[in-house]
Amino acid sequence: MFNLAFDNFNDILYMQGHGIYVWSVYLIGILMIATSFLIANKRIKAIQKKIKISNAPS
Amino acid sequence: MKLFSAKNITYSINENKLFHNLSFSVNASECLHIKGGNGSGKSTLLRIILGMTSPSKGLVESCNQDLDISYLGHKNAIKNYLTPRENLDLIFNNIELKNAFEWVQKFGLSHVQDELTANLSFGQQKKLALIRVLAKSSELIVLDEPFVGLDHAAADQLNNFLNTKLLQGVGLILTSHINPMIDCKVLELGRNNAEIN
Amino acid sequence: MLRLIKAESFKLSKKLKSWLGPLLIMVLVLIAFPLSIDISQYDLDKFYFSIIVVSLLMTAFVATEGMFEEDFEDGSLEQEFLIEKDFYKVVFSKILVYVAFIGIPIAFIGALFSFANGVAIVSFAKILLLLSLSNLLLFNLFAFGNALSINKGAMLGVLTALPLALPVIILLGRAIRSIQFDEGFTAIIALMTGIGLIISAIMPIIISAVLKTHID
Amino acid sequence: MITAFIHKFSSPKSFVNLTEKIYPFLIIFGVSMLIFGWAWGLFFAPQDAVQGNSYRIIFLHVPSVIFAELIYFFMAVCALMHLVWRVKLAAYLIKSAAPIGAMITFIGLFSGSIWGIPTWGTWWQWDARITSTLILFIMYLGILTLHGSFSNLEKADRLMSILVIIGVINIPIIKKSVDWWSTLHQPASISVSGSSSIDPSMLYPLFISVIGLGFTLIALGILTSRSYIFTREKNKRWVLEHV
Repeated sequence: MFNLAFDNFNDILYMQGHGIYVWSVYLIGILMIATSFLIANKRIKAIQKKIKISNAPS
Repeated sequence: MKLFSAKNITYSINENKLFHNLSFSVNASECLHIKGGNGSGKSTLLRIILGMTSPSKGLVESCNQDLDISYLGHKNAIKNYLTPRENLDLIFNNIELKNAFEWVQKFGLSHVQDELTANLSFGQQKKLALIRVLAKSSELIVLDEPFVGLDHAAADQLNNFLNTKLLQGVGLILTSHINPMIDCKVLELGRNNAEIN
Repeated sequence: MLRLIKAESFKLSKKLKSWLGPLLIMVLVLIAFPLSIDISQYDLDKFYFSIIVVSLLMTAFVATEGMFEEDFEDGSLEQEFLIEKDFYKVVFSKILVYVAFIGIPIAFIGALFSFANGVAIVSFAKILLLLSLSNLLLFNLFAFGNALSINKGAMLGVLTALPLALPVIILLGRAIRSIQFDEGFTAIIALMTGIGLIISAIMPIIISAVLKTHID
Repeated sequence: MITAFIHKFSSPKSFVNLTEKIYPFLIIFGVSMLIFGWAWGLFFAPQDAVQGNSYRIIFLHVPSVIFAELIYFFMAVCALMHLVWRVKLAAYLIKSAAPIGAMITFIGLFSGSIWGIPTWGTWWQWDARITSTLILFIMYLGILTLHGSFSNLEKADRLMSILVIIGVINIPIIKKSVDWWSTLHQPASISVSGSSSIDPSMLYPLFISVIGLGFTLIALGILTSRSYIFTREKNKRWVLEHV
C-alpha cells in the first residue's frame, strides 16, 4: 500500500502535466488555513492587550 | 387602581448598564415624570414600559392585559407624502375623527389641512402628531418630550388637556426637560442609580 | 385586518413612484432586451422567457424596496405594535396589497409581451397565472430580505434574499418549458400554488419576528 | 429545567476554560492527521485510471466541501439554541464559525474549479452540487454582512440566527431543485466524487484527511471564538481575571 506512486522528485512536481493544478490547489488551501490561524492568534493578542490597558490601575 | 408596575428593571446595551434595579408603578389618575440627562435612557425606559424593548432583567406587568395605550415618541408616525387630513383619516375611525378635527381647529391647523405634510413647519407637524394622542380615548398616555417644538399657547392647551385627563382617571407617563404644569411624581435617571421623589 | 388592507392600499396609491416605477421598469426591460440581441440571428421566442424571468426578478426587487423602511423610520411600526401587539397582520396585508397592486399588473405586462412575441393565445392565461404566482413567492422572499435590513437600506436585503429566490426561478423555468412543450403544466401550477400558500402563511411570522427585533 | 441546564454549561467562561485545555491536543492531532493523510494521498496512493494524477485534489476538495456544509449545520443548531433558549454563547459561536465556513467553502469551490480544468475541460458546471455550494458561500457572506450592519449587537445576534435558520432550509431545496432542473435537459454527466466505487487505497487517505481537517478546523474555531468572546465580554470580571 505504501509504494511511492512516482519515480523521482521531478515526477512528483510534474504529475504528468497535472502537477500545476494539484500543487496550486494545495498551496493556496494551506496558505488560507494557516493565515486564518495567524489572524486569530493576532486578534487574541490584540484584545488581551487592550483589556489589560483599559483596566490597568491608574 | 394600579395600571402597571415595573420591578427591578435593569437594562444594558452591549454589556454597558444603562440603569439598574428600577422599581416603580403608575396608578390611574397619576402622573410620572421621568427626568435625566441626554443618554440616561429615558426613551428606552418608556419603550420598556410599552413592551417594545425587553429589559435585560426585571419585569413589567400591566394589570390589565389589553391596556389601551396612546404613545408619542421621537418618531412622530406621520406620512409626509399625505396631507394632515389624510393622515388623520388613516389613523382614526369615524367616531374619533370628529374629535381629531376639533383639535385641528384648536391648534389652528385648519388652513393647512389639505397641504402636503412635508411642507408644514416642525411645530405644525408636532401638533399633528400630538392629535394622535389627544383624540384617542385611552387608559394610559405615554409621551416622549411632548413640549419640544410647541409654542406657548399650544403648550398651555396640552397642559390643560393632560390635567383634565388625569382627573378623568387616565394614567400619564412623560419625559421632559422642562417641568410640565402638572402634579407629578418624578423619577430621576442618573448614572447607575435612580431616585423617586 | 380590513383596516390594515385599506390603509396600505391608500398609502401605496399615494406613492406614485412605488407602484408606477416597477411597472415602467418591467416594460423597459422587456423592450430593451430584444433590441440588444440580433433578432435576425436568434430565435426570439426561445430567449424570451429568460428575459421575462430576469425582468420579473428585477421588478420584484424594485417593488419591494423600502417596503417596511418608511414605516420603520417614521414610527408607524411602533404604533401598529401598540395596537396589534404583533406584526403578522401588518406584514400579511402589506404583502397582499403589494402583490395585488404591483405583482399582478407586472405579471399582466409579462404575459402581454410574451403573447405579442408569438405565444399562442391559450397560453396567455397560463402565463399570467404562472407569473402572478411567482410574484407572490418573490415578493414574500424579498419582503423578508427588506425586513432584515430596514436600518441599512435594501442592498443588504438583496444579498441575503437572493439565494432564497433561486428555487423560485428554477421552478419558473421548468413551468415555462412545460408551457412550451405543453405537458405537465397543471402539476407544476398546483405545486407552485401549494408553495405559495405555505410561504404566504409562514413568511409573515418570520418577518414579524424580524420587525419585532428591529423595534426592540 | 432544560433551560437551567443549558445555561449552566454554556457560559462563555466555562467554554473558554474548557477549550483552552483541549486546544493543544486538537491542533497537534488535527495537523498530524492532515499531514499524514495528504502525504499518503499525494505521494503513495495509486494513479486514477481515468483522471490521472489530477484526482489527488480530492484529498483537499472533498473534506472542504464536507465541512462547508457541516459548519453551516452547526451554525443552524446554534441559531436554534440562541433563539429558543437565549444562549449567548451560541450566537458568539455562529459569528466565529461563519468566516471559517466562508473560507472552507471558498477552498472547496476553488479546488473544484481547478480540478475541473483538466478533467472536464471547463472550470464551471451548473450542476446541483456546485450551484448549491456557491449559494452556501454567498449565504456565509450575507450572514457576516448582516451581523456587521448593526450597532446593537444583541439585535444583530438574533437577526443573524433567524437568517441562518432560513438558510438551512434553503440549501437542500436549491440542491433538489437544481437536480430536478438539470435532469430535464441532460442526465447528470459528471459526478464529482463517486465515493461508492472508490478504491480503498484512495479511500483511506481521504478518510484520514477528512478527520484531520475536521480537527484542525475545530481548533481554528476555538481560536476565533476565543478572540470574539473576549471582544464581546471585555467588561466582564471573568475576562479580566482570565487575561
